[in-house]
Amino acid sequence: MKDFELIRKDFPILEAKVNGHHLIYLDNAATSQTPNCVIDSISDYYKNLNSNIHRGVHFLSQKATEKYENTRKKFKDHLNANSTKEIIFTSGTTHSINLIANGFINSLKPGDEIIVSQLEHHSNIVPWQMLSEKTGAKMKVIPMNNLGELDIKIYEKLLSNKTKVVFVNHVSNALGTVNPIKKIIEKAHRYDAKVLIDGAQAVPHFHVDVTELDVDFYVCSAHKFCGPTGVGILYGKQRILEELPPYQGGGEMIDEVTFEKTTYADLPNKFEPGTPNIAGVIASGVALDYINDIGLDNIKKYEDKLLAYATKKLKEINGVKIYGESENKTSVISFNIGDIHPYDIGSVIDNMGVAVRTGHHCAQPIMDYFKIPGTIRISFCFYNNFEEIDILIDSLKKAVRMLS
Amino acid sequence: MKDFELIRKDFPILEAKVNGHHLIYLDNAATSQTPNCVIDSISDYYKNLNSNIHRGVHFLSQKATEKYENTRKKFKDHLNANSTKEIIFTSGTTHSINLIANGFINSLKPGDEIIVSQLEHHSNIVPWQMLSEKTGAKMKVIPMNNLGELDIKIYEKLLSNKTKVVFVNHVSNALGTVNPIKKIIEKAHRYDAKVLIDGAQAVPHFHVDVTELDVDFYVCSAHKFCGPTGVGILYGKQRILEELPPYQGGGEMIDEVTFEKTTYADLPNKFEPGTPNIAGVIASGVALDYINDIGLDNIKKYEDKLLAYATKKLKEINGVKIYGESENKTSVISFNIGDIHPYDIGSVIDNMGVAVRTGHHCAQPIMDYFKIPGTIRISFCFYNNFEEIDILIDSLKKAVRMLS
Amino acid sequence: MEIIEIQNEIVDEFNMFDSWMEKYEYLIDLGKNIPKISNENKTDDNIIKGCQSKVWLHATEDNGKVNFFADSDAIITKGIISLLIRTFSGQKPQDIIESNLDFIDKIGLRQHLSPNRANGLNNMIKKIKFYAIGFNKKINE
Amino acid sequence: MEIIEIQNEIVDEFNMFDSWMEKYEYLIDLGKNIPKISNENKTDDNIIKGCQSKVWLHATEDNGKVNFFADSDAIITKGIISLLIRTFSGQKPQDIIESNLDFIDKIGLRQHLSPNRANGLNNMIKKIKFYAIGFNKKINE
Ligand SMILES: Cc1ncc(COP(=O)(O)O)c(C=O)c1O
Ligand SMILES: Cc1ncc(COP(=O)(O)O)c(C=O)c1O
Repeated sequence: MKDFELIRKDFPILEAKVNGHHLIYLDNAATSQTPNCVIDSISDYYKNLNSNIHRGVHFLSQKATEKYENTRKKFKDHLNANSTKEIIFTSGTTHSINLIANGFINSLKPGDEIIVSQLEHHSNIVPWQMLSEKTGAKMKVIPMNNLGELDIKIYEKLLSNKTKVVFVNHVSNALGTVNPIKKIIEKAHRYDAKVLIDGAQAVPHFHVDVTELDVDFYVCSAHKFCGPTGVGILYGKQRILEELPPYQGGGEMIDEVTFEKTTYADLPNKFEPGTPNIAGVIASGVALDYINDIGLDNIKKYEDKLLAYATKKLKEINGVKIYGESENKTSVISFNIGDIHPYDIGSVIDNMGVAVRTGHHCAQPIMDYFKIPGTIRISFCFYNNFEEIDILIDSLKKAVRMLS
Repeated sequence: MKDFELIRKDFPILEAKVNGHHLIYLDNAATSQTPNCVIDSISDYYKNLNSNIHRGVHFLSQKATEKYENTRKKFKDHLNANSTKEIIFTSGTTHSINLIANGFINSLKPGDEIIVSQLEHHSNIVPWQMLSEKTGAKMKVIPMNNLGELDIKIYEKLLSNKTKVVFVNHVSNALGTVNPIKKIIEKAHRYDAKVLIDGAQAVPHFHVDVTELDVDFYVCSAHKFCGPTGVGILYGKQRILEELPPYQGGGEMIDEVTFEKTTYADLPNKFEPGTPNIAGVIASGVALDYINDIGLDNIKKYEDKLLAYATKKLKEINGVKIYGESENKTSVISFNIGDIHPYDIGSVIDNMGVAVRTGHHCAQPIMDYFKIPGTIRISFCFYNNFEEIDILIDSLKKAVRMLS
Repeated sequence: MEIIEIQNEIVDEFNMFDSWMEKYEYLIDLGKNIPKISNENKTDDNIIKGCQSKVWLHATEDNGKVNFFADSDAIITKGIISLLIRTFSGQKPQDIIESNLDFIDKIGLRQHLSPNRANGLNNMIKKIKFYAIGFNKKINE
Repeated sequence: MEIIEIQNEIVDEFNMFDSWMEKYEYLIDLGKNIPKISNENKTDDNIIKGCQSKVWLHATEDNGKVNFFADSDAIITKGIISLLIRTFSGQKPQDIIESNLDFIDKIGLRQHLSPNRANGLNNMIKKIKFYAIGFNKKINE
């Protein structure tokens, strides 16, 4: 077992002071912090091998291309994909989802249906809404229950031969619910529907195996697993990606260009036009190595303990109501205290150095369900510790005293 | 006048060795190198303020948002836009062009025409080709002459009331030609056509004023002006951007989301869904400050001297044929030597530490015009010097000896 | 009192506090005593956008002077808008239009507001000036 | 000679050179003497993709052995493919299919090839094996 206290030293930002207090960073579901090795890999890239990739014949271009393509291999291995052709680098989860949604623009028609869950992040709602408007396909919603769990019975009823695509997140960013995606995928496949899983909140916390899941598309963002901003990873089954139309046009994604006709390049280049975020992609691979060195099993065990401890401590505060109480949860607690506006509490504890998120967490449909304007959300990473939770609880108590 | 030799010390990569030789980097049109201040700003971001922006109530989020938005202001000032609402951050020029091309998807119809130049980079051809296929609008091409200059007479004849969009690069990446865009814009506006200028190769080399140009859209990439990879800057007139449909759906670009209906946020957020490349955007602002500190006028003067010197020296080599001999050129020389394949020369001088680009430079239509498979392209940045050009010439001579 | 005097008064009051905590506590107190908007005026039209919390603002004109009423579901937001109301209620539209609002910075609040909230604050000020412009027109007709 | 022997011979030859420059010069020499593809076989079908330079490769079968012919517009590329032809021309399809190609690494060329060229090289080898598979089928029918 790793010593999680030692790990903290890898993250320089954890030394920051806010208003004279030590920073306590509990907003990891929004973005995680970055260890020195990842930061250094970015500097190292610009100091030693910065160059445009693929097209160059020179030394730097060769080195940069090698590192970039080697990173693709790392993600292929990590997600257990079949081929590096199945790994596309994008600028983030949002971009990845839009890329896939656009892929269905020619194949969907009025009468077809696409199924979304009530637990989704806006990034996994709006692109499909736009697609639905353009194609006339209808959107159906898998509802959730009071515990923040999807109702699989209703999901089964929504499925039919009309269903063409299902998109669900692996873990809800607003409530922390881990959805039974294996079951969801299996049932969709009975109707030949494709499934996209938004794994933005899953990949940082436990191991994901796309082959075992038999998922069609799986997406995540590097900045949520200790990587840099501006990098998304998109897995897609080769056979399906080959059939999808390209999303953006540009250099590198084409084979030949004349003004009459353009032929597209093979995977993965077909979906990576233009100069990618080369430094960022390479640094994402370093972040992946970093969490794999700690071990996702160790991470999961430790974060589960943090979650249990924080949940217990929170419940001891008078008037706390936790949203999302599934048995299957990771690293996120959404809550309110009495009638106090979450925004007020967030502002007060921020001045005490405790960084949490308040609001709708880009998941308004969940807020609508609970009829609340928003929640306070705390979310953990493996560098958080029990002492920080104690300080959080203390700050919350002070805030409640001030605000009531 | 700046001491351009001192400037070299700001770029750590210029110390690199290739095969025992000093690196001579002459592939700046593909990507420019990064000064220490830009590299440090990225480290600094991750060490001190990494946080998701806009939505947070906490200290880090506030600091990061401030820096991000302040960078928008820098670009607004630099390009002389009217408002920060007119500056959109994307992941690169290619992304920006696709965003705008998509914006016309509902307004173009069969019978409409879009005009492109023969000098374009694939990134400024393929997105419009895709749009043309989807909408039925026709593509017309402004041809070029032997010197690599656009034929404005023919352009005038191509223009008509059918013309809806014109897209031309400010500077050709393959030949270095500076196009007379002010004239091109003015003439297009007489027919109420919108104009997109691809400034990827212009912004690094001289000053651009979007208000004076009266251009509708202007795009560029940070990695071409000493900034990081993965950042594009898109200028658009506010009135026009407001009318364009959003491109990608996601968080932050929406105002309210229900499953029935989504309303979009104001500019610039409407076009920036999802977590942006925050560190990269901030570092791009640092790169902008850096080149402004040197002064674009100084840069232009110095680079013009490099260009003149290199052109003269190259012509002294037997059999050299330069492609692109307009009076109006910046920092790029494309050439071949005798019948020797450019790829052979590129490979040989690479082993001598001289990094150039060979091939079609993502501009096949230009190669088709000259009926050549490709060229050797050298391209300068202000950190290059005369000594490097001498070494280049020397290496070329050696290569020719080996290869003939 | 003139707008500038009220502002100076507020700055003096806040200067008495050493810590942000005392400032916040004072703000919360002020929030509790805000001139409440009546329920029928809590319409969508009167909502100010750009806050995580909802803010309603209504204004009436009486004898050439403007009176403001507001509410919010968040108490700190209420405190902030109550400062604005204290400054502007009972003033002439023209004076409101011409006023300067640097007191927000002077009381050292800005650095303790999130950008979100700062944005909301800017929108509140916009809405207040917007009301003033409307009444000014009416008066001058 | 068997494939493995030819490969060892090539490795030995290249080991005589100390510098990449000599290796390149040798490669260029080899390129000049490549068994040329006839013009009628320079079809689009015979072009190998993935190179900045064009490469044509054609093969014939004669008495259970395969013969290769090629050309390229770049001389270094010609040199590389001439090494492959030297190794595989006159071999049995089955032997070609089963052969291993690590000699490319052993002669220290890989590090002096761009990824683009390395990619092209991989495609050449694929095409060679592809021909061998085809002929093998034919022979075994
Ligand atoms: C003229 C021109 N347009 C567009 C591009 C594409 O830019 P990016 O690869 O940064 O998207 C380039 C760069 O290669 C270019 O030179
Ligand atoms: C579940 C989920 N999906 C999608 C996103 C969007 O990711 P990004 O902002 O990196 O595009 C997020 C992050 O906020 C998320 O939590």
